[in-house]
Amino acid sequence: MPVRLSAVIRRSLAKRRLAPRYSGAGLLWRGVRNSSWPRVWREPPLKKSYDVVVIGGGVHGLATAYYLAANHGITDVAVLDKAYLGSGGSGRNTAIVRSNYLTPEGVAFYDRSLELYNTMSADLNLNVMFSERGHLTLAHTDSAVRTMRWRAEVNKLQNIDSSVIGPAEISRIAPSLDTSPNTRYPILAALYHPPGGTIRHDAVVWAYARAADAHGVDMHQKTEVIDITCEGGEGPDGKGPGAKVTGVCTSKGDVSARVVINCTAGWAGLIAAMAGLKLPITTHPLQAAVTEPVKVFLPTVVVSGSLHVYVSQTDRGELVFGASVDPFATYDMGGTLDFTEELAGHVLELMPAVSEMRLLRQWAGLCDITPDYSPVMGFTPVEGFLCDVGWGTYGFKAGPVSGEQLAKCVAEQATPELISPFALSRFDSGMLVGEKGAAAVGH
Amino acid sequence: MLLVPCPHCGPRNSADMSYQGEASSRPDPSSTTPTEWREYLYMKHNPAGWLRENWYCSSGCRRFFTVERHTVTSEFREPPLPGSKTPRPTGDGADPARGAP
Amino acid sequence: MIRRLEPRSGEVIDRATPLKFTWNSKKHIGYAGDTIVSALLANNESVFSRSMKYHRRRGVLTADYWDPNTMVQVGTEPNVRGAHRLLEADMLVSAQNAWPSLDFDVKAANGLFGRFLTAGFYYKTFIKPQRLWPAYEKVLARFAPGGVVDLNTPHGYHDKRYCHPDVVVAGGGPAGLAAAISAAQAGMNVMLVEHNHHLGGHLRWGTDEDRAVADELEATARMAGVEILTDSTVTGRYDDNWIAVSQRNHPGVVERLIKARAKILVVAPGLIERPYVFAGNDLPGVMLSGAARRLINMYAVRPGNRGVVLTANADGDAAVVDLERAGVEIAAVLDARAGETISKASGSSRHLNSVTLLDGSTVKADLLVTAVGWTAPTSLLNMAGDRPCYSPKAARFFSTALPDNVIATGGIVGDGRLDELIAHGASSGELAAERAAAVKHRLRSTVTRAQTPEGPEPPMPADHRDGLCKAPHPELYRSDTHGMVDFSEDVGSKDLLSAAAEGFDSVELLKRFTTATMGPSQGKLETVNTVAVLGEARGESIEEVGTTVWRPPYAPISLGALAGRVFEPVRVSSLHEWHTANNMKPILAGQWIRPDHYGDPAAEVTNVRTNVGIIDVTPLGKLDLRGPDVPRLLNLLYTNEWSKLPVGRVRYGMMCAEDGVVADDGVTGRLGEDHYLMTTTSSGAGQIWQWAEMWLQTEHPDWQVHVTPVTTGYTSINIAGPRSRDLLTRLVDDVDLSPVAFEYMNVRSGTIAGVADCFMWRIGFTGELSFEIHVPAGFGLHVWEQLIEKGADLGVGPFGLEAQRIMRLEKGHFIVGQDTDGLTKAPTTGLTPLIRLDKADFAGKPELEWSLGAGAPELPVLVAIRPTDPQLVPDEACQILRKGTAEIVGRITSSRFSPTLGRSVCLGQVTPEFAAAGTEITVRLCDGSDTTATVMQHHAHFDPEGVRLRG
Amino acid sequence: MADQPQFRSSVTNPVATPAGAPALTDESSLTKVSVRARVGASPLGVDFTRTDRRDGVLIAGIRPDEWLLLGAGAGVEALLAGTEFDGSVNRIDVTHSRLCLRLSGVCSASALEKVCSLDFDDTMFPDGATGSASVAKVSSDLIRDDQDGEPSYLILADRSFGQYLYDAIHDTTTEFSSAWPSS
Ligand SMILES: Cc1cc2nc3c(=O)[nH]c(=O)nc-3n(C[C@H](O)[C@H](O)[C@H](O)COP(=O)(O)OP(=O)(O)OC[C@H]3O[C@@H](n4cnc5c(N)ncnc54)[C@H](O)[C@@H]3O)c2cc1C
Ligand SMILES: NC(=O)c1ccc[n+]([C@@H]2O[C@H](COP(=O)([O-])OP(=O)(O)OC[C@H]3O[C@@H](n4cnc5c(N)ncnc54)[C@H](O)[C@@H]3O)[C@@H](O)[C@H]2O)c1
Ligand SMILES: Cc1cc2nc3c(=O)[nH]c(=O)nc-3n(C[C@H](O)[C@H](O)[C@H](O)COP(=O)(O)O)c2cc1C
Ligand SMILES: [Zn+2]
Repeated sequence: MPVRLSAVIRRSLAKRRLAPRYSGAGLLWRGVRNSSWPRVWREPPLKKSYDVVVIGGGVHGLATAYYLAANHGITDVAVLDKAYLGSGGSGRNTAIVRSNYLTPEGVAFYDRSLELYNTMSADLNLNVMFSERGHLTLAHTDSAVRTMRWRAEVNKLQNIDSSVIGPAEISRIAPSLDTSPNTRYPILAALYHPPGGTIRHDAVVWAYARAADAHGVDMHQKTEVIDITCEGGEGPDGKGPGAKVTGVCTSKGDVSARVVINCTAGWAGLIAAMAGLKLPITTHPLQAAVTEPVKVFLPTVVVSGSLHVYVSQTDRGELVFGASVDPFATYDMGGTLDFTEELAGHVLELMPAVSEMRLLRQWAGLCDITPDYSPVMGFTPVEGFLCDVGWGTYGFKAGPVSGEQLAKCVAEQATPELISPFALSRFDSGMLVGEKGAAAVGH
Repeated sequence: MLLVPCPHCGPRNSADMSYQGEASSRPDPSSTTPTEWREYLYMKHNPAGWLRENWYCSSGCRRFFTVERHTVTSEFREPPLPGSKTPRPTGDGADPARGAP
Repeated sequence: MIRRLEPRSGEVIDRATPLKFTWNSKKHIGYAGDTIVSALLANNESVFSRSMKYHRRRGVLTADYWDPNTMVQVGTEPNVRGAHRLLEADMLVSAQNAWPSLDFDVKAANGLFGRFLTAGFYYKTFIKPQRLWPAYEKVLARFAPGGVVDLNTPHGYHDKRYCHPDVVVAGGGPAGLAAAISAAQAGMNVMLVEHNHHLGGHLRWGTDEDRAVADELEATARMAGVEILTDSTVTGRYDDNWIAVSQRNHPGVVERLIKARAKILVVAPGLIERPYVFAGNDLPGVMLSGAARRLINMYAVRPGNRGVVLTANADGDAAVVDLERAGVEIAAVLDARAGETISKASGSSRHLNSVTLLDGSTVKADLLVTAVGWTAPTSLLNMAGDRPCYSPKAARFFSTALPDNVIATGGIVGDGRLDELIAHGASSGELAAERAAAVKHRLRSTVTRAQTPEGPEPPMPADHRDGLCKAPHPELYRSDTHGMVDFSEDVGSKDLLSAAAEGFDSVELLKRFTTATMGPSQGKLETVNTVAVLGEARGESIEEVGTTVWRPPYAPISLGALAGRVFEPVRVSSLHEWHTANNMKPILAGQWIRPDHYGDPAAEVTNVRTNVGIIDVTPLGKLDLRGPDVPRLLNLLYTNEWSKLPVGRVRYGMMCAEDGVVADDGVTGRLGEDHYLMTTTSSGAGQIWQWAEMWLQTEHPDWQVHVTPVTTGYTSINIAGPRSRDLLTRLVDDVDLSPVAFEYMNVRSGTIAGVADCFMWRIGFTGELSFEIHVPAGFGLHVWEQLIEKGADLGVGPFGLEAQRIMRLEKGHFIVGQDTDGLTKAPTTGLTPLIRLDKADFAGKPELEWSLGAGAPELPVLVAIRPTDPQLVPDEACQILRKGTAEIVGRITSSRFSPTLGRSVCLGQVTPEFAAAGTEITVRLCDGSDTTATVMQHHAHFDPEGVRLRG
Repeated sequence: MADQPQFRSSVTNPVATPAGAPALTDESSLTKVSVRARVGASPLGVDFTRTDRRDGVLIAGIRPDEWLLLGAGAGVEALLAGTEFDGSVNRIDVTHSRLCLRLSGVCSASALEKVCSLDFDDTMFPDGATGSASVAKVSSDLIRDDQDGEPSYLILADRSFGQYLYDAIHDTTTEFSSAWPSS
C-alpha cells in the first residue's frame, strides 16, 4: 500500500522532473535561437520490478498511469505497449467526445470525462485542440425520435445541455444536411448536444505520456506482454479466479509487479486469458476513413444511428467518417471495401453535396465489444489484476475519467462510486447496464 | 470481402451471410446455474487464432453451419461442419452491427 | 517565351481541336488531349497553387496524377488533379489554396514565420488563456487546404459492377501489358486496368522506339481479347482477392466502382519517381525527370529555357536528351553516379533563377530537373499482406512474400532492359494463367451449381519465373541543405529532424506529429524521403526505420462512386396504390412504407369505435408452419403453453431471448392438423424467422417442421368496429360469422369477395369486435375495394397506423420495442401467467425462472397512467421522478390523446414502489415543468373487461 | 360475387424495355409452389441448384430442402397430383408471396452483375442452374432458364419489393440499350 500523504506533498514529491513548458513564447524563443525542444518522454530501460504495470499505451493506460502518479503519488509505474504509444484505438478513432448518454450513471461518468477534457490543454500543458463544436444525433424514424427524447430528458435532469431539435434548426446548424422530407430516410429530428465535439486524439495520448513521464512514469514502447504470472489460482499455473498476480512476462524480459492493469481494448480478452480469466468481450474491427481536404463547411459532428455513420470535418479540412463495427469478430485490421461503400451511400443520403469529394484513406482499429455497450472496469477475480476494458466504439471520450477513477481504485483499494456500475461482476448477476436499453429500442 | 465456405453452396461472400458468433453449447435449462448460464450468454473465448463459430447462409441456402476460422489470418479450416448445435442468444441487443462513437 | 513546341511524333494532343477554357477568370486555349496543366503551361502559366502552410507558390513537380502542386478546382469539383484531368471545352478552372488570389496571397505572410511554425507548433501554443482557443481554432480552420464544396452538387449517375475475371492486371505498362497478353492467350479472361489515359506506362513519354513497342503491345492485347480499362485504377486489394477498381471513363457514368473477385491479381504498377530534398526544391521550375519528359514528349510543352539536370539513372540521362531536342539550353548536368549533386535552388518566390552546386558555385537556370530514383508503389502488395523490404543497393523497396493469388511484375520487382521486362511480364501472365486455372478448377468443384470440371484438381503451380535483376542505384535522398519532403503537407526535412529530436522518432509517431505522408499522395512521393531523414536522425538505416502502413485506396476515389446507385429497398403492400390515391400520409417503418393516416387520425378512431374501419396490416410478420412437431417449436419459442391448441383456434404468445428479455409477440393460429400460421411484429418478421430456423436446424434437427415466410403472400386487413361483422358477412358466404359459430380467438378459412383460400381470425389490437383477414396478395386490392364499396352504408373507412396506435393504447396493449426496451424482461409486462415455468424448456426460461424467484432483483413494472390534467399529453420518453427530486423512477413509454375518452392516456415503466394502482406519480415534461399523474389498475383505459372485442 | 377477382402483380408500373437492352418481363402471375422436404431428400428427382422441366412446369432446387415449381396453375397441379410424396414433404403455394421477373437477352448477365455478386459465367451458372443471392440488396432466388438459345434468368423475391426490384433491374439494363451514350 502506498504511504498516505497529503495531496500537496504528494504532488510536489511526484513532480520529479521539470519539463520545459510549452507556450507561444517558448516557441518564439526557440525559433529565434533555432534550438529544439527536449524529448516528450524518456526512453528508460525496463526495470525488473514495478509497483504497478499498466498494459496498453493508449489513452486509458496512459491516463491511469498519469493519475496514479499525479493524484496518488504512485510513481513506480510502467506503461507497456507492444507497438508505439497510441497505436491502438486511441490513435485511430474519430475523436468524438460527448456526455449525452442514456443512463444517469453513464451521463455522470462521461460528464466528468468532458470536464477533464475541457481543462486538459492547460492541465497537461499541451494543446489537445478540444473543439467544442456541438454534436448532432439524427433521427430518421419515430422510434429514433423517441429514443433521442429519452436521452435528452435524462440528460436535462443531470444538467447536461442536450435537446431534441427539428429539421429547420438542424438545417441552420449544419446547412449541408439534406433535411427535405422526401429523402429515403428523412431527417425528422436530432438530439443536439452543444458541449460535444472533437479532440486531436494523438495529442491526448502525447499529453498524458509527457505528463506521466514528468512524474517519473516509465513508458516502454515495442514491449509486448506475452504472459502474466500469478499464484494461488484455481487454474493451471496458479491462474484464474482466486489467484494473485505477481508480474508480467514481456518480449523484453520479465517484470514483477504488485498490480497489473489491463488497458488493452481490442486485445483485452487475450490479456485476460493470460491471467486465466474470460471476459464478456468480442473483438470486432471498427473502420474509419478520411477524405481529401476541402474548405471547412461542416461545423458540427453529425451522427446517424439508423444509417450507421458519423462524420465531422477537421480543422485540416478532411471529413472524418466512422460507421458501425464490422459484422464478424476478427483481429485483422486490414479493412474492407464494403465499409467504404456503405459509408459513402449513407453519407450521401445525409449530404448529397459531397459526392464529388474523394476518399483518401481508410483504416481500422480493434474494438472490445460488450453485450451492454458499457465498459468493464475495476477489480477482477484475480487479486491485483484490474481491468479497464470493454470500451468498444466509444472509449476515447472516457479516457480521462477512466484513468482518474482507476488510479483511485488502485490507490484506495476500493471501487469508486463513478465506476461501480461497470464492474465485471454484473455479468454474473445478469444486471447489465441500461445503455443496452435504448440500443435495442427502435429498430 | 471474405469468402465463407458454405457446406451447401460453396464459397460465398460474407455479405451474403449472417454471422452468429462464437460456437458454445447451451446448458441444460432444467439444471443450469446462474453462473453457468450467464457464462453461456455473455462470456467469450475471443481468441486470436482458430475460432469455432457459426454462420447462417442468409441470402443463400438459409442453413446454419459451423466453421473454424483463424481470427488473425481469416483462413478457414476445411471442411466446414454442417449443422451445429450451438444456438446463440439473439434479440438481446448485442448486435455488433451497432455502435455509437 | 513560347512554350508549345512544334508538332512531335509522340504527342497526344489533337491540334485540330482547340478548346477554350478559363483559369482564374483568365481565358486560355488548349488542345484536346491536353491535361489542364499542360494546357496552362503552354499558355505560359507556371504557378498552380499555394502550399498548405507557408503559402509558397508551387509549379509543376511530377506532371502526373500524383503531382502535389497542381490540384485545382474545376467548376463545383474540388481537388481535381490538374496534371491528370483532360482539358474539356469551356472548363472553369481555378486555383484552390490562395486568398484573395494566386498571385497575391495574404497567408503567404506565414512564410515569414516559418521557423516558428515548425511541425506540431499548434500543440505548444494557444494553450493559455484557454478561452481564446475557440477563436484561434476558427483562424486555423481557414488555413485548411483544398477546394470548395458546392452545397448544391447533386449525386450524379454512378453505378457499380461485380465481375469475376480470371486475372486482373493492375498497370498497363510494358510488364502489365505483356502479362495480360500471355494470360489472355492462355485462354484466361483478363481485365487490364491502367490508371492513366494511355497504355504503355513509361514508354508513352519515352523514345519513338518505346512508343512503337507500346503500340504493338496494346494492339496485341486488344487482339487477345483483354478487357482494357484506361483512366481507371485498381484502388484496393481486399480479402480473397476482392479487387476494387475505380473506372473513370465509362460512358454515361460519372465514375464506376468495379468489384472484381479475381482469381489472380497481377500487380504491375511500375515505379514512381521521387523528389530530392534540398533547399528550394519546391520552387516553380524544379521538377522531376518524368515531368519534363512527359511535358515534352506527350504534350509538346517546353518546361523551361535553360536547365540543370541532376541524374542518377538512365531516365535522367534520357531527360537530358529530350530537353536538348526540345530546345532547352542545358546549363549543367550533374551525375550522381559520379558523386556529383546540387546543394540548393534559389529564385524569387515566383520562379527558379539559379542552382547552387556543392562547391558553392551557382548556375543560372529556370529549370532544374532531378532524377534521383524511385519509390516502389507497394501499396497493393501490402494490402495483400506483403511486408516490403529495402535494398540499399537498388535504393528502393521490394516485396518479400506474396500469397499465391497475387503476382508482381515489372519495375516493382526489379530492373532490366525493355525486352527483359516484357519477358518477365509474359512469364508472370503465364504463371497467372496456370494459377487461375487451378483456382477455377477448385471453384467449379465447390460451387454446387457450377459445371463439374474434368480431371483432378491441378496443384497450385510454383513460381519458376526468371527474376529481374536489381540494378545498382545511388542512395540519393537529401543534399547538404534542408528542403521540402512532403509538398502537400508543407513538411520539410528540418521539421522531421526536430520532431525526431523531440522524441517522435518512430516512423509512425513522426508521421502523426508532422503529418508527413498524410496528404493527397499518401506517401507515394514522400515516404522514402521521410524514412531516409528519420534514419539520418536516428543513425539507422532505412531498413531499420521501416515505413508507415499503406492503406486503401491506392488513388482517391469519389464518394459518389463508392456509393453508386442508391439501392435502398422499399416494401409496399398490394394496397399501396390505393393508399396513395386516397390521401395517405405515409410513415416509414423499416423498409416498409405504410399509411400513418388519411388526414384525421382522431376521426378514424371514432369511426372504428362507432362504425367500422379497415386497416392494412400486411407488414405483420407471417410464418407458415407445417409438420407434426410445430407445437414443440411453439413451446420453445413462446413462453406460454401450446401443446393443446385446437384446430380453428388462435392464441397470443410472447417470445423472449435467452436472457429473458422480451423479443417479440403475436398470435399463432392452428389452421389444420399439422398446419399453423404464426404472426410476429412487423419489425420482428425477419429475425423471428431466422430464430425459428436456428432452433430447428441446430438444436432440434430431428423435429419435423417447415417454416415458410408468407408475410406478403397475404394482404392482411383488420376490419374493426361494432359493424365489422355486418360488413364481413356481406362478402363471405362459406363461413358462419355469427358470434356462436365464430368466437373470439378463433380462425376460419374461406372465400372473401370471391377470393378463395383466405384466412380470417377474430382478434384485434384495437379492442373492438374485429376480424383480421388474410387474403392471397394478388387479390388483396380487390377485397379491399369490395370492403370499401360494400360497407359504404355502414360508414366503413380506412384507418392508419396512428389510429391503431391510439386505440391499442386506449386498450393498454404494449408494443415490443416501444413499451419494452433492450433490458425489459418478460415479467415487467405483467403477463406473468403467460410465463410457464412448468414447461421443460423455452428460450430464456432459466433467466425468467430466476427473475420470478425469491430474492430476485426488482424489475420495473409496465403500468397504465393517466395524467391529472386530462388535456395534457406528456411526450413519450418523459421521465417519471420521485416527487421533489431528480431521481428517475420510470418513464412514459407511450402517450396519446384518446378521442374515445376525451383525455390523455399513457403507458409507462415504473419501479415497483410506484406501480400500485392509484399511486400518484410526478412526470417531468419536456419543457422542464412537472405534472402529476395516476397509476391505473388495468392496462386498458377503455373496456378493461373486453366486452366489445368478444361481442 | 359481382366483380371477378383479378390477380394483380406487385409490379404496378412496368416500363418498356429500351431498344437493344435485355428484356425485363414480369411473370409474377405464374403459379409457384414450394415443396419442402428434409435436407438431402430428393422428392422430385431434382438436385439442389439444378432444374428440370416437366410438362411445361419448371422444377427448381432452390435450397437443400426446398424445390420450387413454376408454371401454369393446371400444369403445376397435375404434376403435384402425379407425384408421390412421403409424409415429411410439405407443399406451400407461394404464388402470392413471390415476385417473379424474367431478364432475357445477350447482355442479361452483364446487366445482372451490376446488382448481384454471383458469377454468371457459363461454367459457373449454366443454363438450368439455380442460385440465391442478394439482388440490389433484396434476397432473391435466381434460375437460369435460357430461351431460344439466349440467356435468360428468372429472379424471384418477396412480393413486396416488386416495383423497387423491377426498377432497380430495369436501371441496370439501360446501359446496354442503343440510346446509351458511347465513348
Ligand atoms: C475507428 C474507430 C473510431 C472510434 N471513434 C471513437 C469516437 O469517436 N469517440 C470515442 O469516444 N471512441 C471512439 N473509438 C473507441 C476508442 O478509440 C477506444 O475505445 C479507445 O481508444 C480505447 O483506448 P484504450 O487506451 O483503452 O485502448 P487502445 O488505445 O486501443 O490501446 C491499447 C493498447 O494496448 C496495446 N497492447 C495490446 N496488447 C498488448 C500486449 N500484449 N502487450 C503490450 N501492449 C499491448 C496496444 O498496442 C494498444 O496501444 C473509436 C475506435 C475506433 C477503432
Ligand atoms: N515509372 C518510371 O518512371 C520509369 C521510367 C523509366 C523506366 N522505367 C523502367 O520501367 C520499368 C517499369 O515498367 P513497368 O511496366 O513495370 O511500369 P510502367 O511504369 O511502365 O507502367 C506502370 C503503369 O501502371 C499504372 N498503374 C500503377 N498503379 C496502378 C493501379 N493501382 N491501377 C492501375 N494502373 C496503375 C501506371 O499508371 C503506369 O502506367 C521499371 O523497371 C523502370 O526501370 C520506369
Ligand atoms: C481523426 C483522424 C484523422 C486522420 N486524418 C488523416 C489524414 O488527413 N491523412 C491520412 O493520411 N491519414 C489520416 N488519418 C489516418 C492515419 O493515417 C492512420 O491511417 C490511422 O491512424 C491508423 O493507422 P494505420 O493506418 O497506421 O494503421 C487520420 C486518422 C484519424 C484518427
Ligand atoms: Zn449456403
